[in-house]
Amino acid sequence: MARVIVDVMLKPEILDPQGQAIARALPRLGFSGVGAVRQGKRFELELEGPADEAALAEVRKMAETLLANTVIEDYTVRVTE
Amino acid sequence: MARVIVDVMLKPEILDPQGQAIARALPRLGFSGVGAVRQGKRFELELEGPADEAALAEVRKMAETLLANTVIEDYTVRVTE
Amino acid sequence: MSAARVGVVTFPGTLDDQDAARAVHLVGAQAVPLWHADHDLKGVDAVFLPGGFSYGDYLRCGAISRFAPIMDELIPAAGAGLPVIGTCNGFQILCEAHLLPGALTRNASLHYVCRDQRVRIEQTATAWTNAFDQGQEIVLPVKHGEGRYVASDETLAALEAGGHVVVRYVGGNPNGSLNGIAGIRNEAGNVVGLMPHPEHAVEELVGAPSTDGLGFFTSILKNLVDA
Amino acid sequence: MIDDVRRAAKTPDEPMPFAELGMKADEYARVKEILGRRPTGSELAIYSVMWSEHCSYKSSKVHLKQFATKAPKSEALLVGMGENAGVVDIGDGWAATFKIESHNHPSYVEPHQGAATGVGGIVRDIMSMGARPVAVMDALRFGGADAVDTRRVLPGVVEGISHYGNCLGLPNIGGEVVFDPCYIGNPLVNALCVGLLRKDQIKLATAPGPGNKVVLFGASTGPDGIGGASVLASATFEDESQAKRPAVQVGDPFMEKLLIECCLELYAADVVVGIQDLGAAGVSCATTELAAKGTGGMHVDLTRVPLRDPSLRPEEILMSESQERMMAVVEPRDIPAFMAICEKWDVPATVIGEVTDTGRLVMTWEDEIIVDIPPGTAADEGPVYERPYHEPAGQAALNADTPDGLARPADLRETLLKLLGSPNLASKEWVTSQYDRYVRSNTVLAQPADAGMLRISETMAGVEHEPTTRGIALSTDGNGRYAKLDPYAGAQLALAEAYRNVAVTGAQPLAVTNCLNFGSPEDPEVMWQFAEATRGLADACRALGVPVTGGNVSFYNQTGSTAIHPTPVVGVLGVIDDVAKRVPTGFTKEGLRVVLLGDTREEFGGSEWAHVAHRHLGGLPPHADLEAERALATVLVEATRRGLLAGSHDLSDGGLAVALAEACLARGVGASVTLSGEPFTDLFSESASRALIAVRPDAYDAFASLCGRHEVPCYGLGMTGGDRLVVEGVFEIPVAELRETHEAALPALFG
Ligand SMILES: Nc1ncnc2c1ncn2[C@@H]1O[C@H](COP(=O)(O)OP(=O)(O)O)[C@@H](O)[C@H]1O
Ligand SMILES: [Mg+2]
Repeated sequence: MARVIVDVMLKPEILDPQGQAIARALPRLGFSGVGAVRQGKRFELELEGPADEAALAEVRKMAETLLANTVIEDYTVRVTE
Repeated sequence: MARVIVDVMLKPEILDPQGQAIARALPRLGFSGVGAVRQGKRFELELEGPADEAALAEVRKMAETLLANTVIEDYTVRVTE
Repeated sequence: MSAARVGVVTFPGTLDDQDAARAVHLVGAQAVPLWHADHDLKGVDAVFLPGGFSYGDYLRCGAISRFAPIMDELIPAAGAGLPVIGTCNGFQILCEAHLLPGALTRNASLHYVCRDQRVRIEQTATAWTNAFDQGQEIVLPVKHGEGRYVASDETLAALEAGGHVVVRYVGGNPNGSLNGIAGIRNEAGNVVGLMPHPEHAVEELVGAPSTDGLGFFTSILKNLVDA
Repeated sequence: MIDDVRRAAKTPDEPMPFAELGMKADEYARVKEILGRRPTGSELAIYSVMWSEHCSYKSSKVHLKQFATKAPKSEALLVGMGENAGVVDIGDGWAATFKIESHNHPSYVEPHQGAATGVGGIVRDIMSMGARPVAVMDALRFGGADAVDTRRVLPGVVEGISHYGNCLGLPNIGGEVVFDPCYIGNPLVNALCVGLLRKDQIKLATAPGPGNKVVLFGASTGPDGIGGASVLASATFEDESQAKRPAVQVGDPFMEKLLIECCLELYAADVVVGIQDLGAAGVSCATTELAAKGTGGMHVDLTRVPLRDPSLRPEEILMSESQERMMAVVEPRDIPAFMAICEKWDVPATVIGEVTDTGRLVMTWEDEIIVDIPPGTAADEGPVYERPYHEPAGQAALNADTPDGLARPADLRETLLKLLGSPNLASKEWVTSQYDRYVRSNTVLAQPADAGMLRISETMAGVEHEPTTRGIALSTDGNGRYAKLDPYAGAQLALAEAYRNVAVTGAQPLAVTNCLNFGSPEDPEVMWQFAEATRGLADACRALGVPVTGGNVSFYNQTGSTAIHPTPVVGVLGVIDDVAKRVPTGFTKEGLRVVLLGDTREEFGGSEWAHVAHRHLGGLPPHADLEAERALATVLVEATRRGLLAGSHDLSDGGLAVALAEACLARGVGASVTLSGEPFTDLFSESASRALIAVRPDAYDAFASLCGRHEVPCYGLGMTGGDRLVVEGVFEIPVAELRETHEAALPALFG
């Protein structure tokens, strides 16, 4: 059983009000030294079989059509442990 | 300038309705082979200085107090490129 | 002549379907319930995709609904000219299904917002707004957490140049939408999506303090009779 | 190794962790006596949650009884206290069911999920009566508005209520937001739900008919809030180490929405014999209560319970508080139809047992018997305490410290603006704009109206019924400061205010629900507050002719030995014959006569002015004159029927001055009024039983004679019109300035 991670982030040109709100809050909470924050999503998929090329191709299709909205988001797929 | 990633996921014992809804939708969309899905958050922080131990300790504190709700979420911190 | 038949789609988690059906009745048309899991548009003359939290808005608003069996029928039908309107979650579904360009994202305020909103009808050349006057200002309720319209610069420029912006917020932008966009249409003008809720502004007694939403429903009647 | 019944009989001396589960030694001894042996772990789980304060009402029972024994005769009452929610007859074949419930402690631990699951829980109570839930309300109390922790708790709570309620498609039609330092560390989150049903379709929590199947449906069971029912609800946080903090329950409003539609379809298909929601104490509570109210026996195979976490032990399954679950009793021949409807709505459903005639609740786990108890002993025969109580040591001194000596303000204009911009009286738009008040298109009145109102004719699409013009109105109110000064009067004033808020919209108040938020019942001074408040509320319900139909008690709202102000929150439901005649809030147009109903005395004990201007709390609260309250409501309802009223607003916190300002703000219409008495008292006293009315000049005489007939004092104050609030000879304030002050306060605090 393999675990695949899909990270989905807003495209750089799309405004990210959640990230901005965090960046603005940090100094108020006494944290300095952070320039910018962006917030995205992280999906952990448990595959029933091994994370071979075929399985990964399938996950990429899932990411492309479902997990990310490619009009506004980019995604990356990677295998873990 | 360094980039630090904070991944925040619901603790394993906590219900993840989003992940469940996605997992249940996948077969209907023609995707098979995925046993479980969990959805979490991913934060990208641009540090103004280097990602040294002091900076990472600071990020861990941020994660603990702001980025994650430790009542229901776990987090991990890692440096990228 | 038999009454025009407007289909109202119910997905799991749809909330405003009864409201939409009632508004359809109020203007003298027949509301036909359509079920997400059916491959059947029941021969309706137009389709209303109502608001709500289909599939709990999990993943992204509208992302899972767009794959429902009914959408397999609706997408080609809309392409062939069937009048379709999506309000709120319906608008989000239309964008996810690529029947309309762009996307709806988290409100800039990061809060859900329910308020009576002044908007301007920017385009009457659509199946759903032809009963209004160009530039007419009306009040409709908005109620959503993810209604900030975004699109690439080119898409935005094309929408504006082509007159595809149908409704625009005036007197305050409730969600930070680019160019104050509240609603858009497709190239052909048969598909319209908007965040405000015309179906909650159709009766004196209940809902928003306006009946301005009726125009969307009388438009479709007019459209069907004229057609 | 499984701790089954045989093993328990063979190992009588095995120590059991009853104390850790919140059970007292004598309670544990009683369990052993009932069973004639030591309980198994699973039996202990059941008894410990069922006998917890939260589920058994062991400290409050003796006092709550008064709501029944003193109840006024009411033909409207169809189902009284003791069921999941009360049901009242609202005419034309319709019935309404409503209830308010607390989710205070969980909302402090995790504000968003705590508040969200509070809404989810009360909605399931309403569903279990056979009704369609049609609206929610939320009565909230937080620590000081500028306290750091309030900035964590309030936004989370509001977001939780907003997200869960909005997602269910239930309009939020009212509530309260109150700030007081006494709630820091103990916020109050009280959620109300109201449902409608046809009078002949009431469902009850009962499992009759041996051979009938027991079906668990909805979400699967996980380790949510395990120990929550007894630990979260029965012990103060302070004693709980961080590590022992039980897992938080997370809600899935989407599943709940599916459950609502699924249940309504099950009811329509008539395939449900009995039904119970799973709330605190989950499967334990549902099975024991269903069995106790039915034929008396039930057999459940716990291994059939669908699990989210396969490692759960039977004890944990029994105690799990996983949300969005229901249990139904179904005739065997109806099972296929039942399952088909669940499948249509994508709601998992599993037969986990069967009704029997053995009089025993028997549960098995991998074929071993792990529970074998008489269900009534867990559900109905829990311990009952006569807790000692006495008047608090400082009570007399508190009452003697009257506001008489407080410096009166020189500048009343300034005073009004200060009050209007104070967190308790400021606009709650920051909160209410996060709630959907329009969904389902039956909302006639919602914020900022005095009461929420719904039309009922169109609430059940697809159900055949004769047309009706009726509507229902609801309000919740409570004033912890008044109750602190005098819990007996404070509870009555809470009822009086909610009753008045319903009446000013033109609806006849009909029935009451209540949520009693108090400190520790083990503290005799808190127990005195509780005893006084329940006595006051029961007496007032009788005087006003409105029965209590249900409610909820929340104890242990305290930090260390410091309890919150006693805070009885009262919800009143009323009926209006013709919903189109409802009275809108405030000054609806120019040229109307402004009329004050009721007498004003110098009453500043516990007032908002004393609180804001002097941080003072002492003396006695306003006099609760229930006869006057009843007469006022009679006049308002009758005047509404006759179409005499153009607008209304009740007087409460902040007195006449604040009511005038709010009435102007409703539609931006100003007014000019003249006072007859001492201006400060006239403007800021909080005497009860008063309301502000706007009347068309041509209707004034008829209205005044109606007041005369019912001996309701009626004073013409002036006229509506212009763009300012003018109090002749005292001050003038532009409506725009009132608005700016009123609306800026909460955004300035919460962003
Ligand atoms: N937490 C809340 N949820 C929903 N509505 C609320 C809430 N708090 C206040 N409101 C609404 O805002 C309006 C003003 O509230 P409030 O000033 O407390 O009214 P009143 O003093 O008449 O009881 C009312 O319509 C009330 O129902
Ligand atoms: Mg009021």
